[in-house]
Amino acid sequence: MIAVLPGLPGAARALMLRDLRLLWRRRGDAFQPALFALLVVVLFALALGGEADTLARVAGAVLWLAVLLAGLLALDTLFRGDAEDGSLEQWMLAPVPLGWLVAVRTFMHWATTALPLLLATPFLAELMHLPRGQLPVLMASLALGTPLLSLLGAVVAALTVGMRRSGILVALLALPLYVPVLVFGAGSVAASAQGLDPIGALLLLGAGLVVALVLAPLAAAAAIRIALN
Amino acid sequence: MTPTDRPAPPLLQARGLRFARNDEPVFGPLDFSVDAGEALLVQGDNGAGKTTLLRVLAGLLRADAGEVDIDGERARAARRSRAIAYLGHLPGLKADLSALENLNFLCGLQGRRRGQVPESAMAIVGLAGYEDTLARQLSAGQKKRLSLARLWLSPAPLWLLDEPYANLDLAGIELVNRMVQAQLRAGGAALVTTHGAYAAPPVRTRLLMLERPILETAA
Amino acid sequence: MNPIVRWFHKLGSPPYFDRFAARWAPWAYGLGLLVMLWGAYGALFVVPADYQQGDSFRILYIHVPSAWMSLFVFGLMAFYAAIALVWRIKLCEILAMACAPIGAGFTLITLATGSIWGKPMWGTWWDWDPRLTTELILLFLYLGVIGLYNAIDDRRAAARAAGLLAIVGVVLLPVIRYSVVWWNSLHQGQTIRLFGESSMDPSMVQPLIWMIVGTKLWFIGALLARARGDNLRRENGKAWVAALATGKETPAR
Amino acid sequence: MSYLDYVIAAYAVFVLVLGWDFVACRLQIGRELRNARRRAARQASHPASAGPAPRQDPDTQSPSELNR
Repeated sequence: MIAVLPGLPGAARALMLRDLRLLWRRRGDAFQPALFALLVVVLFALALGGEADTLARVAGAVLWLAVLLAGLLALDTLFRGDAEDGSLEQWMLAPVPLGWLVAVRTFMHWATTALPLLLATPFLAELMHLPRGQLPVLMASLALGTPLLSLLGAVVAALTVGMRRSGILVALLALPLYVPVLVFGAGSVAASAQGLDPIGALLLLGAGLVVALVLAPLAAAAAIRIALN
Repeated sequence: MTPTDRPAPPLLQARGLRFARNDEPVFGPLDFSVDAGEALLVQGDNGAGKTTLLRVLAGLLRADAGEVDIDGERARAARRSRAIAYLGHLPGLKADLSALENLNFLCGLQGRRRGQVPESAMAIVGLAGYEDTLARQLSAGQKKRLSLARLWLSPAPLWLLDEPYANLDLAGIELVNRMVQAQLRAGGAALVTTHGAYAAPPVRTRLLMLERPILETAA
Repeated sequence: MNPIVRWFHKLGSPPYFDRFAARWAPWAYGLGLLVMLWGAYGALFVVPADYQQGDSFRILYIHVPSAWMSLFVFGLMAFYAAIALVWRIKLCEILAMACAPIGAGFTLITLATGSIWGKPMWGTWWDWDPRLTTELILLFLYLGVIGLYNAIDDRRAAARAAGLLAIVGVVLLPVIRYSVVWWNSLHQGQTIRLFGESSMDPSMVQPLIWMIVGTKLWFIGALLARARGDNLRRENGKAWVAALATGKETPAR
Repeated sequence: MSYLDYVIAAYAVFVLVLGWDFVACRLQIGRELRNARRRAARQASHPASAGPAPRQDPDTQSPSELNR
């Protein structure tokens, strides 16, 4: 029997095509994280009193938190659907490494949940009266930070994928791991607000992203193997 | 039987295969082999470990002891993924994709035989005309047939079929038997689990009876 | 076979480990208690009051060893977990998971005593000092490991998943620590040195060393006892546990 | 400067947490041994029921056993 086996790009293409199709079938869902972040921002504004000065001072931190929490809520959909219908088993049986498929899936999940959020950020920043000068730093920190959050979250989502309901446990596991990302992400905005150089924090985020790109898919793949035992 | 008796090594050979869950033995130690052109019928009661055995052979679970050889070589992950196609309880179909899209994705992920296309495989399993139907709208039997089409496209010589007859009508059972026959004629082999002998492919078969292991109990 | 390797393999057998733990845990507990009492006596009654901090610095004699233990236990947990993941040694799974509640306990002590020490020093129960903040996140990491271990039904899968989380945590812990220090410097906090700038008098160091040794010994006792409990839970239903429970002689293995 | 209350409170916390840890261990070991004793007694009273002893505590029963 002569086989046509997929290489790494072929399997990645198949998986990306599938995810894009699924997204298109449920295109309404793609806006939910952005909607959630909008709601968080609105609630913060209501709680803080809506004064432009007050809002501007905390805008960077609130926007980072809104994005982080929206990503946290979306985390459960990363592998759960594929675990429940048996797709993950087929991934494990495929002739490409599971870590590669996990990396591609995490990238697609980031592109479908965090990227719309990133595009909506200037709008949200306007709601929070973020000083214009801080917007580029905020966007850069989010662009580097949200993939990092997705990769760290992928490990946690993989660890909890075998449970029927993970609920609050995902938050308990993921949030402590998110601390450095939040600190450097929100910190870079705070630094630029104080007139300090934000580049250092951004570089650290970038370095973290490179390391996580290599290690997180491997850890998540190992976690999936454990969870589907 | 010494290895010199046969010219080619068996397609699949298990030696001293054992698996335990939470320290309770599920099966084993098992010794068996399957040659190319042969089917191995795995029978046993509920809980005898049939599904677990297939999952261990597929590499989804790790055996606690023992070895599995494929074509006379130790079965590593890369080797397994090329040699083994697994049909489990979960079909691995996305409900929001059409039948053909599902099949295309799984072929893209796992590879396919040269000369086979998803459309013809769908016709073979009797799903012609259902290409654009969403998987969520298929019946349980039709989903099973779609999984069989995936199996048919798979380039792997060794099929691990877990309860392939479940959810199928008489024509479907006949279809499974025909597919297994064709696979064996092409030099492949199949492991089939059933809990009764009511349906078995009319091919050269070996039988592996699994029994529920006696648990070690207090005094 | 090397006698050490052979002993380790023997220790991996659940009944043998049970006997080993039952035999040595009380010794470690007792010795740890004695050493800690001796150290506490020195810390409370022998060492003179600090000229800056007064008597409150006596709290540090339990705060510092607990903080050390909280980090040490996390590292040890990840170490056991790594062995368990690579070589699938069941005893290491049990030991790794036995580390978690004890480490969480020491982290809790560190946080509570740090806060109590901080009240007279800083005038507030909580300050976002980098050390305390790191300890707080460490506590969450411990709770995450414990929570994950208890949330998965299959004991072995649970131990392996929680162990993987512990390894991820130990990799991230230096990053977390560094990020918190950076954050603190960004927001103009200041760090108070625990002990005075001047080199400490040897008589002041001695009780600290005793406390550090004592907590380590106590930890060994706690680790053995916890691992024994988990071991018994997993083995419940086996003949040797029944023999042990009903007081009959355990069959020699 | 007398911070006696604070010092006492801190040492009390130390003793409480370590004491709790110690007691929790003892209780768990006692519970497991009691479980084992109960199980042995049950099996002694029903020697006829051969075969695998049903696991008593629900948390040791893995859900995957249901769909094996």
